[in-house]
Amino acid sequence: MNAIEFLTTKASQIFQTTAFPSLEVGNAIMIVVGLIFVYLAIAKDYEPLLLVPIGFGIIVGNIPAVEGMPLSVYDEGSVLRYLYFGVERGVYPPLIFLGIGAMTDFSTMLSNPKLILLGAAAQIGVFGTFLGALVLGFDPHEAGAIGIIGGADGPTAIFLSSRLAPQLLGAIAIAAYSYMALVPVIQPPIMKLLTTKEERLIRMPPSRTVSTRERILFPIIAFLVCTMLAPGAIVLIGMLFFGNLLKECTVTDRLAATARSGMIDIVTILLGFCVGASTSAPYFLKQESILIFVLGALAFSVATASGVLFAKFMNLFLRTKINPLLGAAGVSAVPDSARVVHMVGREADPQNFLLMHAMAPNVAGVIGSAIAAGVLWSQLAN
Amino acid sequence: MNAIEFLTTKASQIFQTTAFPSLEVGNAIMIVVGLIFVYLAIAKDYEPLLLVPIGFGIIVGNIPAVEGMPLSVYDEGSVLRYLYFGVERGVYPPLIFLGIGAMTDFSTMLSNPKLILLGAAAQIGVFGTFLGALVLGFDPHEAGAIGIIGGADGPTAIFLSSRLAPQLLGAIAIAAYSYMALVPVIQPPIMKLLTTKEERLIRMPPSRTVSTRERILFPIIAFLVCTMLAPGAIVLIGMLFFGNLLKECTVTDRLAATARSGMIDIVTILLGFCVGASTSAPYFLKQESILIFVLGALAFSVATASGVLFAKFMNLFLRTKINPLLGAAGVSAVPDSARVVHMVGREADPQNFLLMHAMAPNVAGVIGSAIAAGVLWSQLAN
Amino acid sequence: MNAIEFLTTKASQIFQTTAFPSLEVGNAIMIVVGLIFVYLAIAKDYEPLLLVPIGFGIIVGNIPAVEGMPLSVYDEGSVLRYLYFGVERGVYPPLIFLGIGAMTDFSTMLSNPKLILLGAAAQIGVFGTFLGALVLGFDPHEAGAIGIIGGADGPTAIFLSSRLAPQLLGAIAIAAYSYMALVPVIQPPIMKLLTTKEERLIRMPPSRTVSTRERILFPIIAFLVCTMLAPGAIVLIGMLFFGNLLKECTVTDRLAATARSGMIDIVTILLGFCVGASTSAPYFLKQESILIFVLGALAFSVATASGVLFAKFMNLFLRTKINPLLGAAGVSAVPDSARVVHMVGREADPQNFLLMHAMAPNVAGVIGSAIAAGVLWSQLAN
Amino acid sequence: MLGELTFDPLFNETGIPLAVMGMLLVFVALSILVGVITAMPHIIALLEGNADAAEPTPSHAKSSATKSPTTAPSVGPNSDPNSDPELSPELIAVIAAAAEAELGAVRVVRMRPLTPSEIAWTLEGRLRHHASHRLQPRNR
Amino acid sequence: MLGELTFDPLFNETGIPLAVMGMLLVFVALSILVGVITAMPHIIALLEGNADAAEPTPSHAKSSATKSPTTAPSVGPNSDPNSDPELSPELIAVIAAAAEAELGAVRVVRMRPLTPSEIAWTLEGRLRHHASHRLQPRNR
Amino acid sequence: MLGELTFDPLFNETGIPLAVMGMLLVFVALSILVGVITAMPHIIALLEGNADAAEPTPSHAKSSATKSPTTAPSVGPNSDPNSDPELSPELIAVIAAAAEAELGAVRVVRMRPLTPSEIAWTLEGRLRHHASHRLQPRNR
Ligand code: NA
Ligand code: NA
Ligand code: NA
Repeated sequence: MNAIEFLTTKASQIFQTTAFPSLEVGNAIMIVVGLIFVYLAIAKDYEPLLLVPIGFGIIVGNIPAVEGMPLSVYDEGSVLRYLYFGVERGVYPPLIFLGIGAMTDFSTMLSNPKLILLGAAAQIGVFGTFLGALVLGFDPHEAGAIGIIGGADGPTAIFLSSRLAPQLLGAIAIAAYSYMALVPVIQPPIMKLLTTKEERLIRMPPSRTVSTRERILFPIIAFLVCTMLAPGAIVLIGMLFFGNLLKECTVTDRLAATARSGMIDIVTILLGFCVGASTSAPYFLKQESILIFVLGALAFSVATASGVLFAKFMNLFLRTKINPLLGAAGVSAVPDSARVVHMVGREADPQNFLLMHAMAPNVAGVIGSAIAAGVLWSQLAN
Repeated sequence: MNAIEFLTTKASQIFQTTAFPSLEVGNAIMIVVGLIFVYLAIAKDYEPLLLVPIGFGIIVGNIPAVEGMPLSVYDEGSVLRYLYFGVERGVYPPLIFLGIGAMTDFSTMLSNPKLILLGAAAQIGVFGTFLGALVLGFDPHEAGAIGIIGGADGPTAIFLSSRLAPQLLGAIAIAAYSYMALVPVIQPPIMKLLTTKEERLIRMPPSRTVSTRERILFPIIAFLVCTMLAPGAIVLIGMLFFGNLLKECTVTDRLAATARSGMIDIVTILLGFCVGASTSAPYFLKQESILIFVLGALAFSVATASGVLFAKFMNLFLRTKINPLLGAAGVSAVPDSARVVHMVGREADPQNFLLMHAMAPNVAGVIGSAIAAGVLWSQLAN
Repeated sequence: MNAIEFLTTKASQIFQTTAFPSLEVGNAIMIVVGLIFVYLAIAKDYEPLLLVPIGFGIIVGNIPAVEGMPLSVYDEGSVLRYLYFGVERGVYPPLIFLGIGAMTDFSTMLSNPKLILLGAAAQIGVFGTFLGALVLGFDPHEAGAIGIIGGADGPTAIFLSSRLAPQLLGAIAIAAYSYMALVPVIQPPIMKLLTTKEERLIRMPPSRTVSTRERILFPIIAFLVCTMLAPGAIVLIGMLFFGNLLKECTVTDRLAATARSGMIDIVTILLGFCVGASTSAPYFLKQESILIFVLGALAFSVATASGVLFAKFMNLFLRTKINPLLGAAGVSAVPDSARVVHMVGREADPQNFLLMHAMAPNVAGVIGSAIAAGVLWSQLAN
Repeated sequence: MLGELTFDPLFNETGIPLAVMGMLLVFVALSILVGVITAMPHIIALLEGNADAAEPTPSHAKSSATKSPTTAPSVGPNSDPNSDPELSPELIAVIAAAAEAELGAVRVVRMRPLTPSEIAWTLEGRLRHHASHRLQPRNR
Repeated sequence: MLGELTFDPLFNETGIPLAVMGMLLVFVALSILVGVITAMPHIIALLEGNADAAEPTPSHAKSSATKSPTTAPSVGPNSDPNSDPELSPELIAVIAAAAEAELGAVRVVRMRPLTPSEIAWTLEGRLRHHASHRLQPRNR
Repeated sequence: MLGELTFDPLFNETGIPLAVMGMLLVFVALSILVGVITAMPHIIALLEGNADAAEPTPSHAKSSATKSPTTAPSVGPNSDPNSDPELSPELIAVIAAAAEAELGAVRVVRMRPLTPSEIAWTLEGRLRHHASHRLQPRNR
């Protein structure tokens, strides 16, 4: 064996220890997808707090595995598996709901309660997609988990998937967050198509003042109402209103402050990163994923249309008309869809400030989706 | 089947999926209890950082279960079960002690060490209640766990219960926190009964200055003394003094700051909520719980009385008399009992500021209770 | 049985329940070691954020065990065991790397990339020590774990030990942190020995400005390069650059802020304390530990020398000479070794500010050590 | 199987009936909420009598700060530090402390406003949300 | 069984003997602490000699701030920001920075005092604790 | 066995060959990084053309603040609060708010500078790092 031969052998040996020999096309595609996520988050500012962790997680999860080393979220004993535990068992989503509760101001909703119904109407996106998934051949458990993409609520989607169809969790989570990030692209055309210029010009009356007492009582009462009717929603709804009570009750400010800063940040980092890392090509690049993305687009469109049309339907009975654009905010995607409503409203009339009013159906949509998830879970669990 | 019949059937079907059919009287009672906790916390400002989470947890834990869905802290695989793990295995209490250590200032105690003995005397409440529980027919393990209610220290009570009598954990924790919240109601009459007006007028000399060096050495020395004598207290005492060392040593301020803010807040939220959620009526509404509440009231009364009487006993030997009200602060319940002492003292003499002095027996009571817990555990573990 | 006999029996009984009867010399020695760690941290300011937790943990871990009570990190069911889980399974180190990434500024390195090679050269300390450990009779797994001490990076050392030689984890971690704390003592003589006065006087040109775009692209590209070549480093490197991306990408500031404050603080407290508590005398005071300490000193010396000598070697080819002192900063020990370089540089010329330049090989050394760990793990795992 | 259209599952219990029931429950639950919320101020007023008809000032102040978007534009972005959810009392306290200590003077040379996405998370519906440029992503 | 009085268990090993031993241990441990704490300043003084008889100023300042409740009432609630455990050095640093930057002036228009329960957690024994109204719960 | 010198294991696959391969991989990886980093500004410039040849101001400002150690000594330790990683925007916002509110004045009576080890964790390479007294440990 001469020197050149020796060096070639050595170089090839070293090459074998790298990740290149086991790199497959699928991995490369997914790494590019991850890069696109990170790019959209940074350059376009689309939901960066979620797309950056998810995008980087996708890149990490698609560096090819090395035999014999537990590295991925699917390998017993790997670090990522321990962190993924909170995704797989649905522990992270309720903690995120706790933080969201501690940062959500329900005042607008309390001052104009009829807008809540718009948040209910948008759940037609959930159940419509559920039926669509059934038609496409998914079994009912999977269809339920896919339908919840229409709820436009990442943690809810992850929670329900972990309960009903863990094998689809990655695809459902990625679809949900992708479309949530694309809300400013998806919603405006649908909203304009379904409303007339006059409707878009409707101004909303200023909201009334909400007392501290009301804001303290609301999370308790709302929790009881929602979970007595849909006990499957108890963990999500419970944490949401628990966080909100901590925020509003005036005597636990330090707990609310931590819940909406340090705690939710840590969970968001871990959740996003682990969801991303679970999209390893062999688990993710399948026909199901493509169908889930198709159904997800349908879900968001149906939800938006349902909200807008239901607002128009309500106007048939109301003396003070609702601006039907507000219906689009029933798709939770907090607060992006509320902002989209505001922007489309200002296109028609630059002096029309709809944002505050859009927050009402927006947060109602969160509650509605959690209830829908609870119903799906309790009906499909057995 | 006509239309009305069909609708009735449907309505009844939907009703079956709600929580109403399985709602029992016990659950309703407990939900009301939870509401009272939340009310007391918000309206009366009784230990709100604990009573709000516990109260809301009680409400959540008593929404009736749905068959086939893992929801409660007792259901394998439920989210609440994972969060409850830290209660059940005693992980949260030491972490809370770490945070308490990082916020406690032992200076007053260091400047007037003889007041520490008042914190020792109050532990008669622990061992007296232990004997009372034995008399009422609890087995020694249970009696030990119940006795520690007299320590007036929530995390210590939860920790010892998790070790000795997990089945009573909920009742013991709720009893401990309830009476801690009621300290301003329970203690004053006992204190006034056992002291004369003259005794209440005694003023304490101003404390001496404590050097940084003393404050750094104290947690280390105190840890060694306490755990060599009562090794069962190692986890609680160790974390308490570790936190205090982080606070006092001047070079780890950022760790101490996190321990006493973000870390303790997160653990407090989870601990309180999970303890509350563990009081599901079928587990909680039993004769044991009532007896535990009776014994708990006894424990707090005995502890208060012991502290006051021991202070009077010490005055027999001391040249500079102690204000015997300070003895009541030996019941840890930090810092409420110290405040009660201050208030009762000011009733007798508005110019008498006892608060700072009351902090000494108050924090000594925390140490004393942890030692008592350690002794009970090590003697009863085998 | 008279009164004295009775009291003696009682006193002896009580004595039996304390930790004194089971206190062994080894425990006492280790407690003293723990006290020395705490002293060095506080009085000498040597890595206090790690030495205080580790030192206090050593004291806690050497209070003798009581039979039948699960107390130590090695007892199934004890609280410390649950907290130690994150050490044992290597979960804490990547989380610390996440925080480190979120606080590290790679700008200097980006503005003067050739200094990165000094961080590569210092890894000779890792592989040299690995060979030394083999010669001393350690098996290859153990030798790999010991070698990584030369990386001068606590979390990396703990991570690799947990994978290759869990039984040596305590000794390796303590050795790594001890020598990291002693960097200001170990490095200067070696640096002065290997450089001439003229070399020490070399000034470095001011760094160029690095654009936001470069700082955003760097963590992504560096991650891909490093993990494609050494996939075993994926978790450490992945978290490091994930944290850095959160910091630099300008749209996830709140996540980066939490990662580098609350999150890393909590993990640091738990990691340090648990590593300390794992040094219970029977597990720690063995011949292996002594050999590991000897090898650790060797590792730091070799790493320092390699860095300095490689800088001199590079100067043979460079037009703009590098100050060879910078080579010593290739030993990661961030940021202590960079500070040592700065100090030794100023001894020769008080106007020579090397600190900023030393940060480049310093952070490169972190990356280099993680790669080295990845290689060792992947080659020795099978 | 997957991808081929099959309409049978729609007519099982877990098909259209479930979807209809789900929508019904969502509407029932949220309608009850609408009712409760509408009734709440009246019930509270009833329970209190006229004793404290006047709304407690603190909540008043806070609500008005977050409730009147049309007048808000004239207000500076940080003119009401108290309404900021991220501002801990300690923070406000320390500034008060500094103010009390008197003498000397403060000027902040530069400040970075919150990034849009950070603000988004507060869901506070403040005026800064209104700026439509948030929806015209920055190009970097 | 439960609820009926039984006095036998009191006389087992795990009855009165355990209770007595427990109290003893608590008293012994805390008495040793009393002794150690009493001796500590003297031992420290001995070890140091007169070399640094003068107490280091920072600790002096801090201790005095928390040790003299009788004089404290005259002081404003936040006059010593340094003694606040929640005030990070960064916080103080930034205010110093602002102060250094000179010119302009600050006034805090309104502040919310810490709620009693928040203060409670600091266990600092500051004067605000003294206000007995804490024990006359707010009625809302 | 342990402690006795044995040279055989050096010549196994997991001996010198592994060490050499490891060092090679470290050097290859970091050398590629050197290449990439060196090329990066040129590639970015190429891709952008001259369209935005001017560096965006914010990054410019930030970089210069952290990049010029030789001029920094004249600057006070906290003169640029914006560059401090621990200073949240909220913090800066509240001070701005206070400043806007006008009137009254602030003076910070005393402040504790960050301890060296706290600063160390930021790895920011600020000037305070330069002070060599960090290496002459305080004696307490
Ligand atoms: Na929704
Ligand atoms: Na106590
Ligand atoms: Na290194």
